[in-house]
Amino acid sequence: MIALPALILLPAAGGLAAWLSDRSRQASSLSWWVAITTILLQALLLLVITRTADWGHGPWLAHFSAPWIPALGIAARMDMDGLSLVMLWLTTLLSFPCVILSARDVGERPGLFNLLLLATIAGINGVFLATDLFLFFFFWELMLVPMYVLILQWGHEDRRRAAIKFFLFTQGSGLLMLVAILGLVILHQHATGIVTFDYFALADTPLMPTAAMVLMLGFFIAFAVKLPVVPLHVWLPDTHTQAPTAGSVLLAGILLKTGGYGLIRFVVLLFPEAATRFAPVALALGVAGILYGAWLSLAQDDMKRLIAYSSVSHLGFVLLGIFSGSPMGMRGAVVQMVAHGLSTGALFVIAGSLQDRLHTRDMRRMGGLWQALPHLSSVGLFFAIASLGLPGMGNFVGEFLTLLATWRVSPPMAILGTVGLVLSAVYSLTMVGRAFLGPPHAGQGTTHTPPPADFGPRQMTVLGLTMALLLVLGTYPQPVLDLSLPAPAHATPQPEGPHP
Amino acid sequence: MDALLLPLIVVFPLLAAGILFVSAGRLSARPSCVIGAGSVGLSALLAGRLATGFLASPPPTGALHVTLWSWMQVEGFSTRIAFALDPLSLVMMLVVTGVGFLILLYACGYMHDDPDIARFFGCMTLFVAAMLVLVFSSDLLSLYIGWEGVGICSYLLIGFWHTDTANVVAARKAFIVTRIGDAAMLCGLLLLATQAGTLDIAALLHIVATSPAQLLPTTAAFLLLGGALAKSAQVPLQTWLPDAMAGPTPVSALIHAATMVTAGVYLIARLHPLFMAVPPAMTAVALVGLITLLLAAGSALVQTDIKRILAYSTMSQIGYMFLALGTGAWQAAIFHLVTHAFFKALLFMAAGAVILRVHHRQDIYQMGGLAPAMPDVFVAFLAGAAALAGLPLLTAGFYSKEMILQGAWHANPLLWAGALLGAFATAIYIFRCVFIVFLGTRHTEPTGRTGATMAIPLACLAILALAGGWMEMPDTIAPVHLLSHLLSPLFGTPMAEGPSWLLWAGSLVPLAGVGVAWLLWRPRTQARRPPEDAIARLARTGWGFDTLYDTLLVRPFITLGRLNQSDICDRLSDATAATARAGGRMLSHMQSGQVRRYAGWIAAGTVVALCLGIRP
Amino acid sequence: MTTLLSGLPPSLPILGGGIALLLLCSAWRRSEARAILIALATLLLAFASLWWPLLPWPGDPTGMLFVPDGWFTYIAALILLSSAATMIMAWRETGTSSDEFYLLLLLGTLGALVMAGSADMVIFFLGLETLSLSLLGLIAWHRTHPTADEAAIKYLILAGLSSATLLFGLALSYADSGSLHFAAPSLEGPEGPALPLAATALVLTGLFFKLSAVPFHTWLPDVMEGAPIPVASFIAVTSKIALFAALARYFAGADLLRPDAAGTELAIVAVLSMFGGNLLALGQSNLKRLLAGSSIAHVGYLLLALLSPGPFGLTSAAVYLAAYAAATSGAFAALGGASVPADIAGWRGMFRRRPALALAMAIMLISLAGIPPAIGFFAKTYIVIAGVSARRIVLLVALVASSIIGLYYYLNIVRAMMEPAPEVHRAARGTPANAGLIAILAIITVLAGLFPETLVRQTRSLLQPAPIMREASLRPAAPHDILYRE
Amino acid sequence: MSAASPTQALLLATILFATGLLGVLARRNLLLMLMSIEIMLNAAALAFIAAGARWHAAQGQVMFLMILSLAAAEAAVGLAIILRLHAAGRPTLDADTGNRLKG
Repeated sequence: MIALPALILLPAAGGLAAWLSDRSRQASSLSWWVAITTILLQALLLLVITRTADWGHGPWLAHFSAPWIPALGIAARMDMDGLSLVMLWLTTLLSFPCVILSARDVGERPGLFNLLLLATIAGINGVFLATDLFLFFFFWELMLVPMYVLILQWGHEDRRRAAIKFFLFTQGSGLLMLVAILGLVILHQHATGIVTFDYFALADTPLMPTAAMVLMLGFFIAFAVKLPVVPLHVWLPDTHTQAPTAGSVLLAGILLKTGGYGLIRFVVLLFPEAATRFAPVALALGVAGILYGAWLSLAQDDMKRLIAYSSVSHLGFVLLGIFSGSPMGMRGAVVQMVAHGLSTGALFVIAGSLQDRLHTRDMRRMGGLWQALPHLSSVGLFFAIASLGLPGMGNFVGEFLTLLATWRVSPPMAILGTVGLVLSAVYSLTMVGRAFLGPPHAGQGTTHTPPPADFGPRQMTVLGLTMALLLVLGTYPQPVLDLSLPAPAHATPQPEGPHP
Repeated sequence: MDALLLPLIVVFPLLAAGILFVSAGRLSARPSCVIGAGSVGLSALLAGRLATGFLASPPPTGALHVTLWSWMQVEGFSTRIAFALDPLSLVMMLVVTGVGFLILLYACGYMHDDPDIARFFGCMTLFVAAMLVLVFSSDLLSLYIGWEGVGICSYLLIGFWHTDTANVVAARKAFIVTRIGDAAMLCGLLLLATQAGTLDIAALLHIVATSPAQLLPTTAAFLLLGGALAKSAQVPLQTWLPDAMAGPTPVSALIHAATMVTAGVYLIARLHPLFMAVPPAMTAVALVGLITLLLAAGSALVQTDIKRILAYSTMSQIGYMFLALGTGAWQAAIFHLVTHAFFKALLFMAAGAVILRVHHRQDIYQMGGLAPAMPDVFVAFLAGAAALAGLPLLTAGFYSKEMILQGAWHANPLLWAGALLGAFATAIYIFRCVFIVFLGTRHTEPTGRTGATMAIPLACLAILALAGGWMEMPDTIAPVHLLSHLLSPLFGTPMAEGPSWLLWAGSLVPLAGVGVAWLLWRPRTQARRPPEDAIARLARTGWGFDTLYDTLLVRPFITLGRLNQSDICDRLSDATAATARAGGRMLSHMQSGQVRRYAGWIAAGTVVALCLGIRP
Repeated sequence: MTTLLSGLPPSLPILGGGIALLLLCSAWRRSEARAILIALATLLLAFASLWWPLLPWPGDPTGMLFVPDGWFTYIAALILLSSAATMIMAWRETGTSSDEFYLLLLLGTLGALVMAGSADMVIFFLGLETLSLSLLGLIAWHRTHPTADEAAIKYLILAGLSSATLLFGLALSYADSGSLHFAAPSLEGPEGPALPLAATALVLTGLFFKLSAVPFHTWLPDVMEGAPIPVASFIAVTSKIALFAALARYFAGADLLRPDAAGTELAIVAVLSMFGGNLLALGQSNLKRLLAGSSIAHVGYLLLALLSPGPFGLTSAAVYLAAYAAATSGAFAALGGASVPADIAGWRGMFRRRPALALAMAIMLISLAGIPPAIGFFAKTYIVIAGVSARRIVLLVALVASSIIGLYYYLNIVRAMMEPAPEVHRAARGTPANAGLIAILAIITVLAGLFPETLVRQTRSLLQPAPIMREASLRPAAPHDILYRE
Repeated sequence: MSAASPTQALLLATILFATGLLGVLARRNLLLMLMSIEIMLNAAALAFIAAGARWHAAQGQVMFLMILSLAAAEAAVGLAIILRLHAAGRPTLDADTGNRLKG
């Protein structure tokens, strides 16, 4: 299906167009409109793909393949299954808040901003589609570069350190994954004499247990950095804190999910036995993440740091679900990723808006914002409540299913996980209490002579839709649940042929 | 038809909440009231219609089932959003919608001048919807939606006046403490779901009946009990309730007296076969109930804040319900739940009316002598106090408490004695309140008047608090067993009554309590100050639970978190970076610029290479 | 004589002719334009001649002076192209009456070619010294620069030292085997392993010095800083390619997977170079010194490829050399074209001041750092394939760890370029030729990174029949066969 | 006195080489350093002669000639550069002072 590469090329081309349209300097918002159009087109394209997908012929829904570097058995191969589709939809949906809410308000050089934003999205789309390991790694690395520039150019006061930290951690762990990929390729070559990077071929590689474990760890570390898993999370708070709003949303909403996606697709499915043996450690790491993230989240004064640590906590559930070894956990993990993307993405929008208005992220200098910014505060309250896992919101479905799957494997782990739920209530409500409720902070009103503007219809519409999505996900998650089970690596998709 | 009505009862308040939230403050007081109270009134009407239909022709299976949609369906587990109406939920539904409507009506008057009234009614209606979901759900997981939903509404409403930090802190405390229980309950759900593959209550109870061991019932029962304890403010998770009085008074009446706090009772009653299969759990429930009712009554004796008196009284009364549950007197527990909803809502609302007229003062020692100024409120409060104290024959509280005492006697006379002691204390503290607030010298001049929207609910509830108990009477007085009869398909026939002197004891003890209260706090020229000795102070602060938790849990947790604010893992990565930088400096140092030094490096490298050859 | 000349690649006489012509022309009338034209034409002609072997070649390298095999052809192509790039960089940058500059460059190129194609110690030595001496002149080119002389004298002394060591090693090797064939001596001689081991160690010192591998690297940053930019590029690219080619040829017959002294030394030096180069660059603010550190690190990566014989070893090295040559030449060209002091502070705000140049520089740096979509990414991947295939675990770990350090300083430059400019001063722009060169190199770097197939195919077809390659035949995977088998 | 065996000659060459190396490392005068390098080169040349003698081949002597020419060329260029250094104002020939390229 030619539409799959189009999903990558479209945002890239749209980004270029947005960049070029900024050159003219005639209308400053032109590039923004181009970006919006691109995202709308992407949504349409994805809709078309969803409609015309190959439902009912096995788990793989669409396929594309073209030779790329045949000399090394590398092909531009993409396949889409339900998991990819869910992640692609998440990406597309979260692109809207990114572009509509933050790209609009970016100060200088909006064209470049849009270009980088859309290029990151293109890379992420590629990651979710590629089934050639080289191509996957190519996109994996590719999506980092524009993100790095975004943070560097539009980030906050300590952006240099944050950007380089982000880059070094993800890229460094990526190199480990590269070695693991190539190790797998070479082992496959030793076994069959064929050099190929094809996911399906490599999945059949006969592996010694030790080799499988080592290779699996290579993949795991890369994805664990991205997800992130304690103690590899240290890049995340800095990066999230310093990134511009759109960057934070992209990072928290989607970029982290590539880690979860990778864990499912390339750790659990490529190395099932090794993953099973590794599962106890992974579960422990997941629980450690849940508790440690929540604990540190509570200790933060910086609002964005708080949200960032809460991400660490929430994504611990994803790790739990993935390594619980059951389809239920896997589905729960996917729902958790989607819900976390929506809720935390929105929270970052709110924290970013607050920073734009108050010029601080320090909650010690906030307080009582509800009076000045009732809309913003109530939206913030909603997403804080969503993020503490209130039943009826998407987060609860994800957390419940992952915990249920974990309970089957190890009740103590699940119990510790539920402790994380209590802590999530603590930090979420503390954040709400410190920022929005209480008496107004003394510094406000005097230093900012014009009162900060509340959310307008544009913001409220976008965030309202996000709320609606979270509620729908929480009360009727079945479509996502149905889609979210990854297709097994051995179910080779049909080649393109009679049925388009 | 009925299958449609059932969800509609939930939908109306939900819709109202949606409208009120979306309108986001653009609505003025009147439409907000109309939407808020009207939607719940509509629900109450529907509930009445449904109840009459149900009573007239009970469904053949004993319950009306409505499956709305499948919520989650995955390998090895499935759950649905499903409602069921059986006698227990019927009773609860009537209480929630009926009392709820009255309280909302009252709130129209009480909150009339608040600029945020739309938000208030939004939260209130959302609460009613969540409570109804809790009550109707036939699946434990969808019950959990309502369970947590009422919790969050409670949070929102306690902190309704959010400019005061104390309110915000109280709200957060309430939510977090209940969340601890909720987490335990979630663990219980996880356990049940793992063992049974479903959380459908009927299916679970079926398994309990056939092969209880499959469910690990002991663990499950204790975990669920944890949730119930926190929600119903029982020892040791009771500390949130007194602070929760920071919310507006209608909130206290609706959430922290009539409905939400009784959710724990409802949960245990709903799952009573599971608890019956685990005798230790039953004992635990009874003991918790007894301890709570005594401790809370003791605290209530020395409080000075009128709402805190009522809050401790609520804890104490729910302790009675737990005692009843623990002794297997299910009908008694539900009966007391209903009557308590009536008289405690009445007490809160009457107290609210008082507070409103004495300029939001809540200290009883600053009131005094209010009876002549507001006779209607005094009467209402008196009716509620009488019912709470369980003054014999006339009041609803008498009958329900009597039934509990009977059950306790059957289980263990010691329990009965404790409960009787509690009843004595109850009478003392509530009439202490009555005497200090309404009689004696006046310390604050009341202003304004209590409007019709507030007076009508007071009147209705006063009648209910007195007459509501007549649906269930001991055989000694009159063989009326309406409620027991209604609930008997679920709980079986209630146990036989004990000896008649029990009834006498239960009747006389409250009267004695009133007498003691009169002796101590009867109107005098000099109003008695509250006692200031150590025990009194301990009792006033809730027996030190707060301090204990604060030093043992909260402070260490926060302090350690603060210490690690900058994340020890981060320091590790910084150290790595510093090492690399030091290495760079070292190598720069190697570039000294001296050509002889460079030659030395080359020579050294060569020598080492030569040595490498020698090694083997 | 026929045996002597039978392997002579036509490119060498062509270069020689070019040099003579250039000498004649300068003697007649000095003109930079004419000099560069002649030099470029010579290079072009030599490049074209790589594909027409005038003399038949028997295919057996024993007893021959030159081995014009595929490896030579490939390396020669790289050398010729990179020295052409150097010339374009030098155009109008090296002061007036600079036709000797091109003469010396041509001479150096000739030396490099000879070195890459030599099969004999004498020839190798000739090539090495031709390159070395012409470099000396080039380093000291800027008469007015006080540091130029310092760089030259350092280079002179250290190069002399290393040449002597190398020669002594060659002499020992000759004493051991009685053959002047340029290859690592066999350890199974009748005299025992001591002499060949010592010989190899000494030869390696000489080669590593020229390659500037740690700990023989100390001269490189100083010389690079003191030399003109085109010369620095010539040292970092052309000279290193030739040296690496010679090193590969030296070990062509040896089994590097065996844990003997030479293999151990190579591995140790590789690890040291990766870390040393990257750490050295980490502390630098002068971009020329920084690129020197970077080039030291890249030698380490290349050694990993060399140490991983097998189906991917040399092919990956070849691809990596190409990627390295393009990116490093490009970086130096950009450095020259910027006309600002070559330190990070001077490059601050370059994206605002000269976006195109900054973009090109960023592409080069990204390629050097091994980030897609530049060719450096693919090349590094290829080398890692080779390493994994040969199970060089320690070296791979070193590569990963040191690459992370590398990322930091490459990106640090990119970051500096993106920062707001301190003040906008209109600096002189580079020549259009240089701008064109930068553009071409940038485009090549990106396009080759996106579509490396051609490069891989080319290197493989060149290296496949060569005796230097001891590869198992590599069956390329036909995706459509294996993907859809049931 | 018998003719020196190739092994002895090699030994002598090694000693010469070491002497030259020591000279480079120890002397601070640039001229003397250059001379030490010449010694090293000549040691290599001697080693070639010895090796040629061992194998009774002329190749060693060819190499000797080559090295000789190289030594000459290097000396020439080296002296030229030293002259220029002097002209540029470097006061001494001390290799350890006046270094600007470092770090």
